[in-house]
Amino acid sequence: MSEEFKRTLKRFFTNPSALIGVTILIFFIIIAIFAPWIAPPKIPVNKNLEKARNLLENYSEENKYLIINELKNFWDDTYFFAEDDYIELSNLMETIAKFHNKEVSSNELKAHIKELTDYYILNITYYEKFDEETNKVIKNLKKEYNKIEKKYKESVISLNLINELEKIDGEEFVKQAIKVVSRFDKNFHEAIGFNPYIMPNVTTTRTPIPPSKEHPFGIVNQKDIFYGVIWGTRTAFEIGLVVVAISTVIGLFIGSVAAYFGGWLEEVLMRITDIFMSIPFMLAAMVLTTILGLGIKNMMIALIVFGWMVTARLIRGNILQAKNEQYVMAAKALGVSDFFIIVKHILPNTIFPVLINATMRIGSMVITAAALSFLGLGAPQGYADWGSILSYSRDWIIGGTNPTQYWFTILYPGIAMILFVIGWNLLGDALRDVFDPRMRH
Amino acid sequence: MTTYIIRRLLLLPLIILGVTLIVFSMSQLLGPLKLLSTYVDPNTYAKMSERDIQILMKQYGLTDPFPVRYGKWVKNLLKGDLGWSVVGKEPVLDALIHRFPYTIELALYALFPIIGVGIWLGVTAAVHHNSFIDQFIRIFALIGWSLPDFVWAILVLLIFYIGLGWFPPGNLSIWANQIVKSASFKNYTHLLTIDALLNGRIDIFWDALRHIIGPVIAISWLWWANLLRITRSSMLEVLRKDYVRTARSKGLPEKVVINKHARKNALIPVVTTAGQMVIGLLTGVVIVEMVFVRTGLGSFAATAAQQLDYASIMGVLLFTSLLLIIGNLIIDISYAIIDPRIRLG
Amino acid sequence: MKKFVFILLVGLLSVFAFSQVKNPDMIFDATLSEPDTLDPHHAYDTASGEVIFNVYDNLIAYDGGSMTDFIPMLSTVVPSVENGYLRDDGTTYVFPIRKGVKFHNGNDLTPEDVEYTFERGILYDPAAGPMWMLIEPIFGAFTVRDLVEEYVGASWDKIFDSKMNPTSKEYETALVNFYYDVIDPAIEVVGDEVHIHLVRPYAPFLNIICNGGGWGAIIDKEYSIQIGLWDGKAEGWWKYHGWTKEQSPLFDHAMGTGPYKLVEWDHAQQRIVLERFDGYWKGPAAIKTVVIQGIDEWSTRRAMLEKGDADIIAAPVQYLDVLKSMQGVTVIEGLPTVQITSLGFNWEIKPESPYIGSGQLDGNGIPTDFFEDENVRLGFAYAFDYEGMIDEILNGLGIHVPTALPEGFLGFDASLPKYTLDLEKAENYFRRAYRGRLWQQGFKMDVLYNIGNEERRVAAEILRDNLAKINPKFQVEVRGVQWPTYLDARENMILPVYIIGWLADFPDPHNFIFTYYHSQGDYGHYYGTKFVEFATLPRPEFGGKSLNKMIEDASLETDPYKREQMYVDIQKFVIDYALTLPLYQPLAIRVHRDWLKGYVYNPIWPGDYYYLYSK
Amino acid sequence: MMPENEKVILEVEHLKKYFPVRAGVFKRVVAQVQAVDDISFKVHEGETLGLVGESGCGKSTTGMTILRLYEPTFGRIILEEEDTTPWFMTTTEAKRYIKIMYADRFEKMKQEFGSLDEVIKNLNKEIDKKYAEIYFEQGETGIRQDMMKDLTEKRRYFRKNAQVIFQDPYSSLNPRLRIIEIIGEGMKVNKMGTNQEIRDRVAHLMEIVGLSKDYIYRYPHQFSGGQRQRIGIARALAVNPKLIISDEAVSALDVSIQSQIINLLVDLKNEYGLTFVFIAHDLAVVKHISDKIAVMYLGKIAELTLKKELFDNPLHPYTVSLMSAIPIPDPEVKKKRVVLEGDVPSPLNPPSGCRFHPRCPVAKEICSKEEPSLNEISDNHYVSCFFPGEFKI
Repeated sequence: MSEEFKRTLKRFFTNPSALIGVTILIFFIIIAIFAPWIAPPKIPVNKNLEKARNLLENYSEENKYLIINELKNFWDDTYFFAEDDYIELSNLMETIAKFHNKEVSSNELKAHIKELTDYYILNITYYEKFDEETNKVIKNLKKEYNKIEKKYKESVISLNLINELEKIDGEEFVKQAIKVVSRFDKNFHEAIGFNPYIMPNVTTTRTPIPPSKEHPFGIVNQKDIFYGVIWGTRTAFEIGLVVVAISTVIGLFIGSVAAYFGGWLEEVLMRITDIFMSIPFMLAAMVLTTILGLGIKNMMIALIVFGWMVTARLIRGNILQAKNEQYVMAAKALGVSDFFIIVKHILPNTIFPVLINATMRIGSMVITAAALSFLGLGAPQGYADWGSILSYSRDWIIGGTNPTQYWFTILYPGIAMILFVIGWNLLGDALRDVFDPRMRH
Repeated sequence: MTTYIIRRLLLLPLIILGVTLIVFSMSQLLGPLKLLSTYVDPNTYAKMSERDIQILMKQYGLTDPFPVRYGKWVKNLLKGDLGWSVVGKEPVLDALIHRFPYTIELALYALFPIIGVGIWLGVTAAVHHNSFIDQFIRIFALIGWSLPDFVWAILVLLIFYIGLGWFPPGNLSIWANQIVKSASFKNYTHLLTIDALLNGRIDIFWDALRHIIGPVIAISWLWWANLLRITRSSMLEVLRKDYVRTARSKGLPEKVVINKHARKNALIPVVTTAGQMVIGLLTGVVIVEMVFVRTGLGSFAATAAQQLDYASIMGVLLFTSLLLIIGNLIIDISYAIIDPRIRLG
Repeated sequence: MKKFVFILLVGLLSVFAFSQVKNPDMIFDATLSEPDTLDPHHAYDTASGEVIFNVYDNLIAYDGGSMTDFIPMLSTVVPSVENGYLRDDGTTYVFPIRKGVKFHNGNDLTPEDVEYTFERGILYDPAAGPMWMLIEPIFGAFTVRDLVEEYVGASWDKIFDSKMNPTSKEYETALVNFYYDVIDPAIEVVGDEVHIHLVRPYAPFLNIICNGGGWGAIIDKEYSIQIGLWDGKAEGWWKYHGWTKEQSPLFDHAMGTGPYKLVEWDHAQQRIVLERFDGYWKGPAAIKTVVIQGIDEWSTRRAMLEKGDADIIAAPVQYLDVLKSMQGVTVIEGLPTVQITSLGFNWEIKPESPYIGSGQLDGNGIPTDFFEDENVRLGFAYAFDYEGMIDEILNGLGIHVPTALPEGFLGFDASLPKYTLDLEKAENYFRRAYRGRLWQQGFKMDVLYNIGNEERRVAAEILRDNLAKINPKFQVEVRGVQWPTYLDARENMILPVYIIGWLADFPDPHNFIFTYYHSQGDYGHYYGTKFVEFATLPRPEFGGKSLNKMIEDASLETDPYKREQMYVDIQKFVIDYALTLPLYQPLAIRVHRDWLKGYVYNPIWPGDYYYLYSK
Repeated sequence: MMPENEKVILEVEHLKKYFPVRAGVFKRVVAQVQAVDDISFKVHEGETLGLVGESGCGKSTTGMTILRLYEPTFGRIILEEEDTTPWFMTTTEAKRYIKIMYADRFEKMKQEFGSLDEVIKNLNKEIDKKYAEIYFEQGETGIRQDMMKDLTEKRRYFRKNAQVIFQDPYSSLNPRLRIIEIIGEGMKVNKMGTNQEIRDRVAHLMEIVGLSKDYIYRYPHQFSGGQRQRIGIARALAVNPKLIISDEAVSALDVSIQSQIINLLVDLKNEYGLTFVFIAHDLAVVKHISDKIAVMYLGKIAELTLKKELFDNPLHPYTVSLMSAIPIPDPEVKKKRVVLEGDVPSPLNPPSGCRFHPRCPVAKEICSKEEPSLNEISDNHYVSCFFPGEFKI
């Protein structure tokens, strides 16, 4: 580690706003990382497996068959058709093979498919689209076969496991049964694909419910504010970091290409930048989100499309300055390629203002996204996102029977958001203080 | 300098063309049927036969290749035909013109307190660098900068309308509105306060003002934060300059040093920012207008977006972009006239 | 600087010390939305209806809050068999027109105005408008298009080119004759009377005529022709047909005989201003000015009520407690409505729908014909918590109904079986569906609601949570979209299920049963072509009649007892097959300032009748 | 003294570098700054050419143009018998260049001399002869093919063999790179060995330029100005170039360090037989290291000759005045200083005739009207003056 770097670090960490900013951000990072533990999502459980697990906890000999019964029920509910389907599809595969060898006519194959669709083994579209896209249908059928084969194999293994269990008793049984249950549990969860970002409804009452031990931040819109704030941290990082990172990279690319190559390319790129800058950011993001349709992803796209220009201008100005530095000339004289000159020599010396700017923008992006959510253009319903929770509280901010009755609906998500933005701004401020040469004396 | 101005003016059509191209390209993401709704009222074709819809699409050139479509669209634009606004229930252009004065009036009234207080805070912070006052103002700025505007706007409504009963939402009180809408009241500028004064109706003037102050407070904090940051850092820099030191060493009182020597020079970069702020205000009032039920461009855009009135939102976008372009042009040119160093830019 | 700020502040404060100017001569009604159009023959929403209701008069009206008793208005008599004004076995209605009634412009009301009004409305017959209600009883068809096509014997597209010009001379003559042969004889002026001839007796006709929502409103012929409405001639009537809302000059103009005249419609502020008509034939109203303004933000509406700036506000039920705690505010809860909120199934989802996942029965989506399976429908029916929804979400302001027929209507039978939350039953149905495969595979689909409609959102979430409880592999994502998107999606048949309300046009069971369960009904035709097959299939339950036929017959039955029985039979049938899930019949709440006097509630009215109010 | 028949490493012919001045609405070119206006010289292997002149006379531009950090406006730059001029041009530029520089010229000569052999005989440069033969056999395309093939190779060859030492020791080293990266970069780019080999060589070079090899992992800011200049020298040496252009390499340093660096350069030159173009604004600096000196004034060469000849017998008035500015470290010797009147005129609008005439103490009428050419007055002594030697101190 170089002296310069050490000195910079020292300057950075003796800067009070840097310290506060970094502390806040680390706090949020920890929350984001440990969200599943801080606010555990309610992952759905299978009733049979749940019962089996309960029985295992108070295990006694007579429970053994109850447990095995539950497991069998689970197996039935999951794999009842697996074998039949596998056989049927294997037959179909044979027919397809024959069809390829011209032993079977296309109509016969079609009839075979129809048979399977009647038993809901295959979707009707395979039959309907057969004539138009025969090859594609066959290709998809093979995929379908592979899927079912896999399922069938799993079903055989599962059944064996249950059968094995029947043969053992006592401690050993409990040990093995727990293993089997957790294996089934895993299969089950893979099958349902659970999204923890959707805040579950925890009540049916529509008025906000004040904080309690179970819901420490209270409830608004039937959603647990605590859960939303914790998981919303991840969303905030996602929106802020992804939008700023991508738009900064785009800006860097356009700005550095324009500055380094100059000429008409620069003229064109900078005019394009001008044009994008002539469109008001908030409105443009609003319009594009509206056109693309609601949702976090579309909102992020809109923010990126209209968020790269400042970086481009900044980096261009800096590069124009750096371009005439002698070390750049020297590198050119050594025959270093243009790309490496930009990446190795110019960018590292000009990127700091850009990074500072990017840091500051993270906060404002999160606010803009929240404003879009407030207008109903951002995050989807029930998505763990601070802006959404704040928009839930919009109708309660002015209070109920007294003006401060529903203080908690705005306080927690509001504080989370303000702190988050403040954190990034403090960090940006500090970085500027540390790296801005004018501030060094 | 003339060449600079001419160059800027010549670039203007190019920029405007570019903006229209971007807006148009965005609209093309909609797909033909939804696009049709930007030209005609969607109710028209809600129950139309497939054939009639096809005819309508052809009529509006939705089946043409991109450049032709764009050409037709621009031609319509030049004729002032921005399509039909479902939300406004009138042509988009009319809707924009009807709403524009409310926004501009709000922006104008917001400007003075924002600039005055913002600069005052910035200078105060810089003069008391690192003191308690400075830290306090910095925190004030930081919170203003980080506070989501929709939360703050509703809080302002809560405090100043429900709590104190001072600043009601809306454009005008009903009684005042009726007078304004009556034939005897002449609309010279369509800016309520100014028209009120011109008509000699001081009561309406106060009523209009009362309705403006709430939104102004709601927007101000963010811009204060913005402006005082720039002023502060610019002022700090100037205070370190040799001529200020010289002035000090001459034994001039601190007040004179700051007022005469430092502040003037520190405000040069602030002026540009202030110019951009006027434009920023025009487009940054979406949420405040929504909360305070002001019928300006911002609330129009928000409602249109919520009701998927594509023609209207694109109209607002084009309109405000145009404002932005012309505003920037005026700022740049006047700045070039004031400060010759800029001209090369 | 500081001094200046101080002076400014003092100046400002002194201004705001002004006390609020209260307006005893004005009513401010803060609503949710502004009218769609003020053309009485196009308006089909309550916001428009409310304005038209106060600006125009009908021939007859409901007597106060009653939905069955009529009082004469512009007609001096309410036609009935007893008084002899309902003739020809109930097919001719005779309306003697009141004398001395003036329009807002000073014109006298004449029987010709009435004739013109009905003919204009029928010939205009805009798409998605309300005129089918008059066309159906008078001509036995649903649209003028149908009538024309039948009369001319060619399809509409053949008769007219894209600019609405007849494609040939023969067609043109036929169209002119169409007016003379079909339209003109149906409504005729006889002396001071107007005679309306129906194609067959139709029980709810007076209900339709007397609705304040617009289609019964009487307009001024002279004024209308003057501003560009149909000129009253047979030649070229088609040029006035099917205009869009804004094409109609009556879109933002109004000229009625009602107690209030339209002063202004400010689109930007979503504001309607009405002013008392001093020449009203019943005598002028008490309140001089009425302002109806759409204010989207609840916080703002509430604040205005609290400050007394608004006299009446639209209030969602979740704020009931807040409203009840306010000073000087009257809250009436539990007002009956003639509405049903229901969940409809799409039997034939378009495969391109983005809301059905993979579109297959593979656990990642649903097949397009998912809801054709009655086990699935029944499974859904027992997976919704009807009581919970009403008790907790609606604050008790709802009625659990067996079918999409509101309480208080002919044929409503509280003893019919109702769906209830019964997860085991639901599980049984789901296990049966698709030969047991559905249970193994699970499904994934989206349920949409329009943003801002919290009841629909919560209903969807209740369904989602219960389905996941039955089987975690049943996965529903609740998605908010904007209202136009919602309507579009339904129109395009890409919604798997949709939650939607129906507000009665007239208080007759036909208006609900037909709408929901006939394959041509307003909602029935969204169930898809598979439902047409279903509804036209002869049924043993109906003695060999199809569902459609049964519904049509019930509307024509004149014996109230028999008619009621038929509706009960229909309802039993649709319950067994779970054609639609009636989630609840909402009960309304009403919020206004205490100082507003004279409030009368009639569920079938489109809104407030300000003529009755005083302050 | 090197004999004249030594191998020529660098030959510059009629080199011009104009910088366009853009103005107006469309940013049209309204004028040209004639920074370098038609200069020619040769540098032989192992020789050092000193390029001297006031600041702004175009000497640095000459250096940068030779290195192709600026594109020449006109002229030919020959490195080791190869015409390198078109190597860094775009295809269209190269086409134009070849047409003007070769095709047109040969065509004209063909008409003048008639036979092709005569033309070739009359050409006195090897390179011209070579291309003439190609031209008459294969036409213009032949030349083009010959010149433009393997461009990447050629560019790399050029970059490897022509190196530069910059003036400012502070801005010439990238502050974010370590010394090993700075010195080794050229080797890496030119693929001159494995990482290990490069490291060894960097260490070796550090010692050669008089720095400890332990420093190779340090950053530039940890060194003094003189040390940094040594690093700059090592960077140039690293790729084993044939030619090094030193652009005022010592002007930014303290006098004591200046001489250290110059001594180092002299040692290196002697040890490795390097060829230098040594640019300086001060005759005193050049005196020690150069074999040959060119004095530049306002984009043109005023006088060009061997060092000894120049100091013994300066012929151009400008050289004389420069010479008088050299301090002599002997207080006994009294020297008359010539102070030139007026400022250096703008290269944007150079004076008519002899560019020096407004400031020349011996200017006559003709000087303002005609432009003197660079004539060989005596053996290897070129002066561009109508009245050489007339001005003496």
